[in-house]
Amino acid sequence: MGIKWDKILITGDPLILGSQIAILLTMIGIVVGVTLLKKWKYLWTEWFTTVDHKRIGIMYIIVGVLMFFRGGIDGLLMKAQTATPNEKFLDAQHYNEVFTTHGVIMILFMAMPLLIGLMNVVVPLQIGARDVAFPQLNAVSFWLTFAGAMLFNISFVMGGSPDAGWTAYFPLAGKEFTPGIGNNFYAVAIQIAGIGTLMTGINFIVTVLKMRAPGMTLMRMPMFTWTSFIASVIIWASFPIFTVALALMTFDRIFGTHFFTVGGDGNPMMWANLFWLWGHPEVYIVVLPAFGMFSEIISTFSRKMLYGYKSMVFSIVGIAFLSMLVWVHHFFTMGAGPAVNSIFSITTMMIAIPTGVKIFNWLFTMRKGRIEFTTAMLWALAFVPCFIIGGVTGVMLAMGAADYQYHNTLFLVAHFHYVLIPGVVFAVFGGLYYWWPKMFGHMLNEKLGKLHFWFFVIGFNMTFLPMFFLGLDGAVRRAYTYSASTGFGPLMLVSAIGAGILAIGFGFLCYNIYWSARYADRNISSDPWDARTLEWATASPVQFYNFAKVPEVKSIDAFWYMKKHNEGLELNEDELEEIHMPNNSGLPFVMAVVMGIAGFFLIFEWKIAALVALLGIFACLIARSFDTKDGFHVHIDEIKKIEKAWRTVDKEVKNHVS
Amino acid sequence: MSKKGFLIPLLAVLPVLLLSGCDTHMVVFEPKGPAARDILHLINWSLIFMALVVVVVFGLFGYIVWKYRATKENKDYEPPEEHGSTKLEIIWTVIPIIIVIALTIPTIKTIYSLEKVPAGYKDKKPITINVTSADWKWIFSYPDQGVETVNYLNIPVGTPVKFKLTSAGTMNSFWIPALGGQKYTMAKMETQLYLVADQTGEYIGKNTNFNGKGYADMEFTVEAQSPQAFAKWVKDVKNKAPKLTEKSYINLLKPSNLGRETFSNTHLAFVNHADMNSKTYTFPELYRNHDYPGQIFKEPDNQNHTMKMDGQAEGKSMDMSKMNMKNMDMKNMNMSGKSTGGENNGN
Amino acid sequence: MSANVNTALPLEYQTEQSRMNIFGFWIFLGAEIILFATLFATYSVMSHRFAGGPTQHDLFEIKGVMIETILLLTSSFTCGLAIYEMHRYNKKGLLAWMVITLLLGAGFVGMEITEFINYVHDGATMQTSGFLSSFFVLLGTHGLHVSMGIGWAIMVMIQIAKRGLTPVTARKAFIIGLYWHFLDVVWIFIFTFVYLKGMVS
Amino acid sequence: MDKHSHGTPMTQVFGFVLSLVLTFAALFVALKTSMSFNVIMWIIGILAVVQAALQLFMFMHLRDGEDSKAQTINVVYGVFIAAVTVFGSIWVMNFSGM
Ligand code: HEA
Ligand code: HEA
Ligand SMILES: [Cu+2]
Repeated sequence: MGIKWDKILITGDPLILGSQIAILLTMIGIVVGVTLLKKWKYLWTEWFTTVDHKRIGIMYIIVGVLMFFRGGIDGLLMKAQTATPNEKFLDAQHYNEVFTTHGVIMILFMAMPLLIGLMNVVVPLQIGARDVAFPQLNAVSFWLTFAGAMLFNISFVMGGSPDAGWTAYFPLAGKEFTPGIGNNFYAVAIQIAGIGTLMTGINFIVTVLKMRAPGMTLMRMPMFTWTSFIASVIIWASFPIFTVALALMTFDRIFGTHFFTVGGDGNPMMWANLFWLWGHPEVYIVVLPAFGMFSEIISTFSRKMLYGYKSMVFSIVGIAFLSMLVWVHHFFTMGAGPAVNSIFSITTMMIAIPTGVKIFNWLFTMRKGRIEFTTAMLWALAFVPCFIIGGVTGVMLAMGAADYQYHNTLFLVAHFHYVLIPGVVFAVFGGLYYWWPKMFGHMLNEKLGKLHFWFFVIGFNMTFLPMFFLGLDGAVRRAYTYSASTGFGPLMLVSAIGAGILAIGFGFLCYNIYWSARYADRNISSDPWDARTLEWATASPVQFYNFAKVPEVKSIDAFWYMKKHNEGLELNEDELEEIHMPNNSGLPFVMAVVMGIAGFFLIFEWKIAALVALLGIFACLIARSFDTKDGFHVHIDEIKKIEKAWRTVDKEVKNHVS
Repeated sequence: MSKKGFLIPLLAVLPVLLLSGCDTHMVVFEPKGPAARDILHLINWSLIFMALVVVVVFGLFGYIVWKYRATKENKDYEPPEEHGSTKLEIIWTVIPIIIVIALTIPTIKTIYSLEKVPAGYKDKKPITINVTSADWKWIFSYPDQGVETVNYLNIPVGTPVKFKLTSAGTMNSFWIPALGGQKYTMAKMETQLYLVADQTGEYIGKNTNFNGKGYADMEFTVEAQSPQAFAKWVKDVKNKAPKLTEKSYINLLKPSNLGRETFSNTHLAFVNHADMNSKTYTFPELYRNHDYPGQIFKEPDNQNHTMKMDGQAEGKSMDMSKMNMKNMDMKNMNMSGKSTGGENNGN
Repeated sequence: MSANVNTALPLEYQTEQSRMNIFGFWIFLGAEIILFATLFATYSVMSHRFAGGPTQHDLFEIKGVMIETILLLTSSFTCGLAIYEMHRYNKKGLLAWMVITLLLGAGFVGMEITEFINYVHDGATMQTSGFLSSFFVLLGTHGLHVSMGIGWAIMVMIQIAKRGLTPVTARKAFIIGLYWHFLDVVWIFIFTFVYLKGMVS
Repeated sequence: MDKHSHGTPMTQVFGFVLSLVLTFAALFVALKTSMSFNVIMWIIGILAVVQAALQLFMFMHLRDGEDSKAQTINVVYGVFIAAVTVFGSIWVMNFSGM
């Protein structure tokens, strides 16, 4: 036992060697760059130690976008490998590692951080709060997610990537069949990020229930807040299960227990069971906040309030409830018996009903509206037809007996990309275009945005639509190659070309971010879209205390009401009070670093060192417990100054929309 | 900004283009047996409703987006504030409920019927075939005939086949799309699947559940023969094929991709992996992919076979890690004849 | 924050932050319920997978289990008394009952560790069988929670001793009390569905 | 008000005695009676649930505080998920269709 230092780095593979060098150079570059620009202090005081929900949200978004790159390149590699029959671009082992990391990264380190990031930025603003309920915990959550993501990513160059699929089914994922340490990365890195996510869930439940501005009853909350809240509830309900499942996996792999092994009377199927008990709710965790974003965007750009608000709330609650009761549909073919399959077919299909209610409500929100085709709105519009295709194929999969023919084929792969990409990625893109001014004080360019949109949407359909037909023709998932005689070649090629177009689309987003950061107009209104909810009632970018005076809420779409009745828009300086804000703290960062180190040791099976590092966590916790700092107060003069700066400037409301 | 209008026709046309672009023979839509045909009926039934949903929603979507788009003319139009409509809400709740019910009933019927001998074949005497999946090959034992094959399957046409599925290690999924749906094979337990081929011909069977490096090549062929041809084949095998010994069987279980093999006895005499208390055969050392050695735990069963047979003490695990599996092309392991896994790992 | 102290409420609920923390802790306990349920589910599914190793009948002895149970039940009671004293602003009483609680808890942990050591001596380790893996991890997780509870309670007691009974320290004591009772609840289920069930059949 | 609304030691003592009684009752039913396994499991299961409820209400004061409703929903839903996890897993892993 013990670490074998000379074996940590993967050797002998040009691709990996290249990345190792690239990573080293990038790190040196960053360190040198930051040092030269004398930005260390700034980074530390303004970002690493921040507890401000908006900054934490932005850091989440940065992580998510970076991970989208990583996962996207994985996707492109796969598409390149399967573009033609008998391709030799990647070997089997490589391909296995690539789709495993692609799945994990896309769901856990791309979708989750992006959604949680936007939740962080927006939810406290939408409910008129100054921060989340537990700002320090929020920072801990972020840094744990970050540590988990980094730990997972170094598997590429150190020790070896996990290669048993994002589902990591046992017995394959056990030491008996995957003896290297690749899957330890899966078990430990996701665990660390998962704990962060669980704490986020709890944090947002409390935030939404306890921090709402006066007058904001539950049934007046904006839809994004509602969906974030319900997503948090699902996190709270499902992540503990995953925590346990991963812990048991860790025990099996590192301590030789027999939970899921073939030997020792383990029960490998129990892993699948626990995994999907978490895994299915997880897909609704990512899709619900996305639904919320679409609701905001659609209602803003149709200039109408959300149609059927109440039924929207009931349907998300219904989806959340059902989401915990359908997990077996991922292994109908395990043979748990016809009764089991029948029940779970029914519960699964029932989810179509509340989802349909949402779809029709969105359509009727647009009806009689005045639909403006901003980029954000385009994403929301493209979502509807694309998601319907994903949704109805989901219902086809839900029919247990039919699933015997679809299961683990490219039909399934097409289904979940058709729900995940319109459901999550389109939403995040839409959300970014929509809330960008709130976060950074300038808009993203609409022209580039539209290029981004068209390339991405067309590329997406071209990539994944063929997969339905390939699946029905018997093409299985996770196969690194196929022979020419199968006849899959042409459609696979179409799909690969589509992925290229998709990548160009994403390239436009990156360029857009760069272009806008440099050239976009800074002189914009705090409410550039003429929007409806409270986050637009304050400055852009938002001042650190969010609201000088907590707004009073009288209706749904509170800010719209304020604008229509001209209430509460002006600031009465006499009513200002001192604002209490939490202190920054370096502890969350330190804790995540220690956790990352402990995780690293555990992954490399150096148990003593991991234990020692873990003691560091306890030290941090004790330090936190004895910490008596109770935040600071913002003086009225300072508030006045900050408020004047953005309220007095005359900005044209719509000078940005092309 | 009317570009939006393109999206819908585009989406509608794309499938048609794709369908005409390739040959439309999709195996799921061309069943060669009653089980697959039952499922196809169900699929076709569901497609009607899915088409309905897609057409209605796309239509509504296109209409609304087009009709209410912002134009120069309606610049001053103030949309009304609507809270919703109970009547409409009821309509779009109830209709999906009806659709779901319409889908549920045949689904459940099919789920139950697939567990049994397909209708119309109940009075025919089924033959039993034990299917064992191993990394990365399929082993078929015909207990009544006393023969065993690897990676190919011969069955008499028009006769129900009772497949008893199990696995020697990883979980796999046994699928012959032309004949019916798939089912998992799992170590130390048994699942069952009834299939019938009602036309002679050769079909592809595969594993759909990912199980490591050799997964993509884990295919087999199924030949549905006339009962006479099948009987003749059995007889030929009994006369000509070699016998499987326990030792060669353990070699067979080692990770490798193989061609076809045939034996005139079955491995069920040594071990039935479906049995909860059967021996476990795992070969962790043969699965190394990267340099970093993880700890491998001793297991009582394993020490008896693998370690001793390979002459590898556990302490020597470091040596194993030197071998570079990455340079080993899986295709090359695809040699027919003897099992190769054991030999291959020296290099 | 210190500004809006509501003295009409019990000490631990007096500040806004305290109410939020206590509520948040309840939510956390909800997550813990699910976490332990998953372990129970695993144990239930694995409880007959012995791999030729020892069974529940071979291992469990009712005497030790009963003592552990009574230790933990009593500690839950004394913990309740500690909080009761806290509500009477009796710092000494609070601390005294807390010490007793922790001693009982330490007794419990000690007995559990001895029990485990005995099992291991009998050749029943975590690596023996699916049943024992799930048994050790379920009980180990609970035992770890109790141990961490002890450590955490000591920290809180030091703070109370140093800073006296303030809304903040009272809230911390109250939360640790909730945690302690919760662990007792979990033990009731372990007692019933692991030990008693194992000894019945 | 806090002194009295929070339970006198009498409720604590009462709860303690009750929990001991329930524990010993379960012990007796499990080991000293000869009912069928299922009946015994039902009885001791119910006893465990009663005792858990007792702890929740008498010791943990689930219904205290300004968020008592949310707290109760939280625990009830948690118990529901727990039940789904436990019984669902047992049912599914039973492979009873075989
Ligand atoms: C965001 C993610 C997301 C979402 C929202 C969904 C939504 C749904 N999914 Fe999907 N699913 C995944 C992500 C997602 N899924 C992933 C990642 C996998 C694979 C994981 C893996 O194996 O790696 C998967 C796999 C998967 C399977 C397993 C298949 C298999 O392994 O063989 C099944 C089976 O039932 C299924 C069903 C459904 C259903 C019924 C819905 C429903 O919620 C869809 C509901 C929506 C609609 C139906 C459209 C709108 C409704 C109307 C317009 C009303 C009228 C319609 C009708 C009455 C039909 N999904
Ligand atoms: C939110 C989740 C999500 C998202 C967004 C995606 C996005 C994509 N996915 Fe997928 N995918 C999954 C989740 C997701 N995926 C999951 C869970 C699995 C299952 C894994 C498993 O089986 O275990 C899977 C599996 C999966 C497979 C199946 C592998 C197999 O079974 O054989 C494939 C194959 O084509 C694929 C492709 C893609 C592509 C092309 C994209 C594209 O949309 C990606 C778009 C992004 C980019 C293209 C990045 C852009 C990059 C640049 C602009 C840089 C350009 C620079 C260079 C080219 C150098 N994914
Ligand atoms: Cu699912």
